[in-house]
Amino acid sequence: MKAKNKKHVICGERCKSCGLCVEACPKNTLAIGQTLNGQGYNIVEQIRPEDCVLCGLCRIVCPDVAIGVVESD
Amino acid sequence: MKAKNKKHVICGERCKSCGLCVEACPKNTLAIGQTLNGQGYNIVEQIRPEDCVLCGLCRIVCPDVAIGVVESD
Amino acid sequence: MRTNCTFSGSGGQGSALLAKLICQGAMKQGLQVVMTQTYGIEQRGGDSTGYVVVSDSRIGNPLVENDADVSVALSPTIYEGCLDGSAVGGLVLANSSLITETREREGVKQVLIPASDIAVELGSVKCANIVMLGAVLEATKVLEFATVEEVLRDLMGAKKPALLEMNLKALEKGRALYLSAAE
Amino acid sequence: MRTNCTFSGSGGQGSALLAKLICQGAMKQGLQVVMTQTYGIEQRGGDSTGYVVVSDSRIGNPLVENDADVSVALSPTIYEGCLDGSAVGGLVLANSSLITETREREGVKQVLIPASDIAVELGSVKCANIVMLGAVLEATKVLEFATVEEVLRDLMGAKKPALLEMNLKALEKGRALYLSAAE
Amino acid sequence: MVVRRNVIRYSLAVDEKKRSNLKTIASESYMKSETLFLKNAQTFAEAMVRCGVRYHFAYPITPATEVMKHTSVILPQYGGRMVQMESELAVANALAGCACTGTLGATSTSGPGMSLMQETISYMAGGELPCIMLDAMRVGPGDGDIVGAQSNYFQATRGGGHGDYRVIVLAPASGQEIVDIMPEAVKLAYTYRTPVLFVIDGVTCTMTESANFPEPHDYASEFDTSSWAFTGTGDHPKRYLLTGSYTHSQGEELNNHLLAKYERIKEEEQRWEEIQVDDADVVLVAFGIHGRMGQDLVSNMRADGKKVGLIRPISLWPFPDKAFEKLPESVKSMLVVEMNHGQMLDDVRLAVNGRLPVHFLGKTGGDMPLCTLAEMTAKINTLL
Amino acid sequence: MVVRRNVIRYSLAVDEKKRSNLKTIASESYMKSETLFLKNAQTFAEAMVRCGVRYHFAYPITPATEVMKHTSVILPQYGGRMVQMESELAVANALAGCACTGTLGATSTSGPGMSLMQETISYMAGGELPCIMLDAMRVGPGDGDIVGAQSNYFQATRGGGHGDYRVIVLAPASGQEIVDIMPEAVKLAYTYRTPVLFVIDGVTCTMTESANFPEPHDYASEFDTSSWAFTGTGDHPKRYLLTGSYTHSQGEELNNHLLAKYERIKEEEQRWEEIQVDDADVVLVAFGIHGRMGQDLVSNMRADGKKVGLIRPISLWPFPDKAFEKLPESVKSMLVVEMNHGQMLDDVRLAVNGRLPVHFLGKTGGDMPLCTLAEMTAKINTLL
Amino acid sequence: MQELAKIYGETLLLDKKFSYCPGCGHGIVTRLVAEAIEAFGIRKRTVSVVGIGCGGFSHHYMEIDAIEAMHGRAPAVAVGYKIAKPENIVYTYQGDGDCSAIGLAELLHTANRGIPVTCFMINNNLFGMTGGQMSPATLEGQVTSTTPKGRDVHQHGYPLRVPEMMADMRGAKYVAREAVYDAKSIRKAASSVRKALDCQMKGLGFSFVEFIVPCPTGLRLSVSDSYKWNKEKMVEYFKPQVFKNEMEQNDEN
Amino acid sequence: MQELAKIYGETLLLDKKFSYCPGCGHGIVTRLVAEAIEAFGIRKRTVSVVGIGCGGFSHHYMEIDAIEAMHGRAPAVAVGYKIAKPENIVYTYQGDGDCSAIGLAELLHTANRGIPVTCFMINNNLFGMTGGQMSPATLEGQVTSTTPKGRDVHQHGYPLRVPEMMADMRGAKYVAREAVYDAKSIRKAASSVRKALDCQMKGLGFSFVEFIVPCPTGLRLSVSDSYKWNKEKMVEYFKPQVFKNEMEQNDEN
Ligand SMILES: Cc1ncc(C[n+]2csc(CCOP(=O)(O)OP(=O)(O)O)c2C)c(N)n1
Ligand SMILES: Cc1ncc(C[n+]2csc(CCOP(=O)(O)OP(=O)(O)O)c2C)c(N)n1
Ligand code: SF4
Ligand code: SF4
Ligand code: SF4
Ligand code: SF4
Ligand code: SF4
Ligand code: SF4
Ligand SMILES: [Mg+2]
Ligand SMILES: [Mg+2]
Repeated sequence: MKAKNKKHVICGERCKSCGLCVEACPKNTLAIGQTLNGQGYNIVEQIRPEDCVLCGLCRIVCPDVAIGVVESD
Repeated sequence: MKAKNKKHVICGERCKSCGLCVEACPKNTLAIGQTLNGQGYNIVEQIRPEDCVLCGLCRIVCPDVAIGVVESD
Repeated sequence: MRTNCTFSGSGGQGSALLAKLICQGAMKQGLQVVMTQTYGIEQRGGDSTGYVVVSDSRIGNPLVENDADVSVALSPTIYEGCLDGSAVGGLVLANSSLITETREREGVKQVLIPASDIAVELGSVKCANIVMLGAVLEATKVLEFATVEEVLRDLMGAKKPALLEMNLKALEKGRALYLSAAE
Repeated sequence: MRTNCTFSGSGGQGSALLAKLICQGAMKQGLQVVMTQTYGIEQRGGDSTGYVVVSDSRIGNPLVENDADVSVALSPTIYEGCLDGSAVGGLVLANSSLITETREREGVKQVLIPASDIAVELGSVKCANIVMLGAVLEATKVLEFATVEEVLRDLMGAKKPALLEMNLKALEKGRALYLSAAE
Repeated sequence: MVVRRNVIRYSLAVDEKKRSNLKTIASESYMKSETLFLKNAQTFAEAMVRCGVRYHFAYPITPATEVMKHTSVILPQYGGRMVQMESELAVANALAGCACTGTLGATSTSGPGMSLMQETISYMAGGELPCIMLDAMRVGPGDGDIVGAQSNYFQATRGGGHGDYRVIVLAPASGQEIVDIMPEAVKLAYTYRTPVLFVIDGVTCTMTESANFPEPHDYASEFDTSSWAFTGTGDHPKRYLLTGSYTHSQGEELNNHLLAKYERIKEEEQRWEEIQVDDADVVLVAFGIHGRMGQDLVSNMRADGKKVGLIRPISLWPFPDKAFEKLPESVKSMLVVEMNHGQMLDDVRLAVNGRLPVHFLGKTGGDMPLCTLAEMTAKINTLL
Repeated sequence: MVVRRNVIRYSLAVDEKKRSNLKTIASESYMKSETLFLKNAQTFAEAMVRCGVRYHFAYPITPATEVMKHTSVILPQYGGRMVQMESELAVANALAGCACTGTLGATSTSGPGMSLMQETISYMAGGELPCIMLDAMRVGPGDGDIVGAQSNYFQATRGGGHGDYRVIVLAPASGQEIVDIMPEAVKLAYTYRTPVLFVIDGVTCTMTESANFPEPHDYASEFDTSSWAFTGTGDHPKRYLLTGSYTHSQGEELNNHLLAKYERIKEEEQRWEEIQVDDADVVLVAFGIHGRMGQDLVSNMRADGKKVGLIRPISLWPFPDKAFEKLPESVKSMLVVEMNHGQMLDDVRLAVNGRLPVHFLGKTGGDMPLCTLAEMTAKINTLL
Repeated sequence: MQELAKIYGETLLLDKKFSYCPGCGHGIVTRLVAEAIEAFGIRKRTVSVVGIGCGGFSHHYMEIDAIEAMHGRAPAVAVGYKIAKPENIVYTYQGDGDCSAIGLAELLHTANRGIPVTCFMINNNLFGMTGGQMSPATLEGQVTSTTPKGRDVHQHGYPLRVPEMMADMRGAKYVAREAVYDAKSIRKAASSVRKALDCQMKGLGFSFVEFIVPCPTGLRLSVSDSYKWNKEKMVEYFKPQVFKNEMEQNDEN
Repeated sequence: MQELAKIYGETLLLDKKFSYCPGCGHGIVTRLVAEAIEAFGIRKRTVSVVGIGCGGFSHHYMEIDAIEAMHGRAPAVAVGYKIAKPENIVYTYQGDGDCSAIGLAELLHTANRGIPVTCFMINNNLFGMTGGQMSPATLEGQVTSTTPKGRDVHQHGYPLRVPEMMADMRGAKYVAREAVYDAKSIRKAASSVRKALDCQMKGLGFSFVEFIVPCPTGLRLSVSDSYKWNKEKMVEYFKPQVFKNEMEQNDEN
């Protein structure tokens, strides 16, 4: 059940592959992916976006302000 | 009632006239005298030596180690 | 005879180890050797370069000041620096698995070695640096192959025979690659 | 014209006040004046000396360096110092109430003033310094009497008329004593 | 003449109903230009406050304590404050914080305190933070003796802290000169964005003499600091005082920038007093109290027909090299006199660069911790 | 050759049954004279420990931290200890406390830490306390940049602290020289009862090279400190280290005593390396890494027929004035090269005293924080 | 990035990537501070005084003025700043080494002085920036690059608890210890950040928050393990709690 | 003098007069320390590390070796000394300014480190030697030469209580505050001096005693009034008490 006006975003450039969001996600929708960013880190990705409940826990635990739930416009 | 083998002594040279022993003496036997010592202070004296009970309180409060009760030999 | 070497890569590519292996080999052969490193403000990651001067006499100037006789470039980010830091007459060995765009510099010889690819083939991308080491030795003769093999044996022989095996192969492969590429 | 003065005594004798009164008088008369003081390691008591230089022109050297024109010795402990610190041709005014042993020094005039005794007579041993001040003024003419009287008046006039009275008497007495003693 | 005292109001921009730990009360009062008879340490305090310094950070130490005792009384009258900190380290860093707002603060200390401040002075020089400092010099090394000395000359002029930096060092020799030079000091601090350090020996500091104070004038607030002060991004884009997060090239740039500034100061800000050098046989070089005694020395010896001149450096850094550039032919030698074992001596020798012999007379500590006029005269007589 | 490692047992002379917070375990082990390939900061650590230093007080700071990392491993093997203190201030004072027992301690730090230690270094110089210090110089001012520099020359050689004092300053230019000079340093520290300060630029400190270590030898315990150490009145009448309770004359006496000692050191302890100065046209003067590069520079330029010589000061204080006393007629000028903006330059100019022009080339900070051989060569070519 | 910026507003500069290592706790605290500044709308009058350590970079990621203080001295700098410019909001951002080793005297005197400034101490229980040496907060037995055999409490003492020392100081009005090992603890930490700044904005007195965070690099642990270690070991000794919250006692003297 | 020497033995040098002002509390504490050293028979292996302040003279009156440390740093000197020579007994003798203003970090870190040294802090609540300036211990409203209108706690904070800050430190084994305003309090103080030294002699850990004493000169009070003021005002805020006495817990870690 997702809030209509919200969406999940990942800022790949900022991600450092630390995996904290992966651990924190209650729905196990996240995983470290294969794509490297400019800093040389594998970017986290939503492997099951449809399961994401937009709870925002990933945002809270991310030490690099690289992920979160925003208003969709 | 004095202990036989004890006596009260004042080291005039060390006294600085602070008066703390005078205030502390339970028998009011002490007073600041007229004699000046080499440091320019009026030396404390026993004005009623006979009343002294050799309790040693004067020694304890003296900040200049100038007074006390010692073994008499 | 003095040889100025530069080993560059980004974090985890083992350029510092490469430098250290050369140092240890040089010591085994009774040569003089000095290693310097660039360091940034941070403890963390980033590119790094190890400079090694090997000589048979006292090393006065311990620096490699844009006069490297041989430079190893493991990653694209430091490729330009390696090229600019080479002496005229020097040699740049570039890891062509990652460094895809190269340019010419007058008086500088460049040899492309697909080190990372070879390393993967050999079992781990981590031994790309050793592939490069083989090429360096073949190109410069700065040290005997036997010496470096001994150093590798000292380092991992007893505890990690499989690792040693892979690295010895990498070394040999690097030499062969240089020989064929440099033709 | 420059006059070098030294005022010495032990704690509580008011030698510093003496120095300050001279300074204030000098300022009133538009003269230049500098005061320096010796200070020990401790906050507490002990001898003290105030040095005052009075001059009608800019004071370069602010120090009295064993060249006092007039020295006041209030207590025995500093008497020797006063004598040694006097200029040849200088004057030492010694408080003979306390300084009982004196010695001669060639070229230095000494005048004995029983300042503490006179002060006690006048009402308080504390005004011994002012007795000395009277003598200094008479001996050196460094300042007008009227000026110093004014300074004293400024200092204690309004609040302590009795004190002022005593001090003015002490000043006058010092002057008279000097005149008779110096004959 | 009666003028209105410069009053700076000081208050907290917070909800007025809430209690504030910071509020100080600015009282209005009036004051005139006047002659005061004060200890020179007090004169220093008066002078800086009358030139617009409103925050004095300090920690007690003889013979500098007089300054803070004085400012603790007068600063509140000007709406300012004397802030006693827990140590000289804290003092220096609070002073830096004050400077970051674009506000000129001051401190006063002596040898051990100066040494404790070296790291932060290096920081303030690097961060280009203006401030006024006083080193009321006493005898070192170690805790030392509280009588006056001039043995912190090296520390003051060469940066006792780490790195290639300098601070402007001024050495007034009398109460009057302290008063006269203070507006200059404020100007130098702001113009070059640098600490300005007064070094005055303890004998001079504790000496009482009169000084004419002109009307108070808030020089400090005449300088526009809005181009650099770290006052919040309300009126400028983000700014920061860089020290720990350098890149290598920023470190190099900063050093080059400082070097250029120092060269400019060396060119433009040398200050000294010169007396009868023109035809002198011997020139005395001395700062502070010895320089002042030199004024008498020259007139006394000239009265005896002896051709003696005086160069009295007032700025110790930049050292007045220019005073030594065109010494007349007549000069046969120089004598440097200091209350130390030969520190300014190096600068004089560097300025003279071997052209003339440079002699030295010095002393540190003792009941008479300086060279007397007689000793100086005797020494010069051996050189004539 | 295998020799027994010097083991110093360390224990508390208290009731053995009680727990002790102080006990450290001395392990016995063996070691030989050997060649080690180490960062020079580690070489410094090894060298001092092998010469008998058993207590190393330190606080982390790049690029000096390597020293404490190394001693924290090796000192316990010698029965000693690396003591990490809460700050450089505490470090310096603990070092002083250690020295008071007659025991040689050491510390290692860099610019900001050095500045924080200035008060205590002044104190140790005044109190005549021996110790070994390392300033692994980085770029200042302020917190600065961690790349190497030589910009603490003034601070080191002129006493960044207050008062008329000096410390012996040594500037080895390679790992081997660190090893070779360490026994000397221990000897100097004890003989003159003074801090001995090594100044080594960060580039040299972080450089890895091999050094031959001779057999360990506890030089430190060869010196009899019983005539002065504050070890308790068991074997001597009351002694105290004077600093705060001076009389004026004691302050003067101490300063005169120090002055005499410093004159003796200046006379006897100048150290430098000199290469082909005899017939040189231009002499390069440089210490540390630039001095070492100068060795190559001379041979390269000589090979080109250019008459260049080198003076490499090894003791920075006392500065090797003697090296400049009898420069041959052939020398037309000198070039000073430093990783700063001209500090040793002053000493060279003072030594040369105007007899020759002294040129300068310097740099502080940057990705390559020093002058390259090419730059030095180019500059000398303009002087030939 | 632009999308995320919607949440964070103007304070956080999302185009500057954090220079911290992957998983570093500084990243979380830096964000919390920026969020609070944004929430209070005080960005334009807020100044960060950062200590020397990995957190010294924290200000680079915010559009606020900043002063990089010398190691340990940030609180003294903040005091001088606040006295000269009381209308601004000043906070220090210091590591445990900066704050509780070299800078202990300045911190405690600033706390005791009670003038309204805020100190944030980011306690990763070692010296991160210089390569993982022991700090006052290093746990008993913990191996660091200067305690190769682990912290020996008989030599180095027990880990130092800092806010506990402020208990008796009346000028300190808000004092707390927080952790960041999971979303819940982070939310609590966020609240303390806001309270500490609010305490200053109201001019009540000194405020202090300690954050227990992991330094995976210095600990030589994986990111995940370093957070586990925080949750299990660190907070056992350094118990998160609000030591003082005297924000309502305005009439109290 | 010779007669009094019988009581005091060899430690106290009675031929040297105390340089303290009349009535100064340092005189009492100096004597207590000398008595304890004499009583324990440790004179020959005891070293006094004195701070800068009036108490810096204390060692002149005892036949023991002494080190005059730089202002505030005595505890660090003591640590260095003790590490190099653990068989000796080392105590610091510091004023409140020395110990709790400039030297706070060294004191607290020494306490926390827990190695067996002893610190005595003689708290006369001002800077005596430099002429009576405010110290951290100056009471609210108290006039000193740097607080001409009295200590304003909103500017300077409340008086700092030091042993309270050691409560949480396990390395500190004996921590007490004593007073000397009458014979009874002096006797208690004497006992704390002995316990503190005993704690060190037994190698148990750090020990600390604060003494509340008057400085009649700095307070500008008569000797008698200064003692009264101590008894009435000072000990109300600085309550004498034994904060810690863990001298029997030898097996505790
Ligand atoms: C005076 C001084 N001493 C030492 C240093 C070196 N130094 C830089 S950061 C640091 C400690 C960092 O530890 P911490 O404060 O805990 O911050 P972290 O990096 O762990 O966040 C030290 C000792 C310095 N810059 N200045
Ligand atoms: C670094 C430094 N700063 C300041 C001083 C000046 N100073 C000497 S004693 C003292 C304070 C004395 O106060 P306290 O420690 O309370 O001792 P007391 O005299 O009151 O017994 C100060 C500030 C100094 N000697 N060194
Ligand atoms: S918003 Fe919640 S459910 Fe969605 S990815 Fe983040 S943590 Fe998982
Ligand atoms: S928590 Fe942030 S940095 Fe870490 S993996 Fe997730 S998005 Fe990337
Ligand atoms: S011994 Fe007791 S009774 Fe005798 S004088 Fe002393 S206090 Fe008084
Ligand atoms: S207490 Fe001591 S110093 Fe004071 S008056 Fe009595 S004997 Fe004299
Ligand atoms: S070293 Fe530690 S504290 Fe520093 S950025 Fe990396 S993880 Fe964070
Ligand atoms: S000034 Fe105070 S502390 Fe110092 S000796 Fe005098 S009374 Fe004692
Ligand atoms: Mg940390
Ligand atoms: Mg005190």
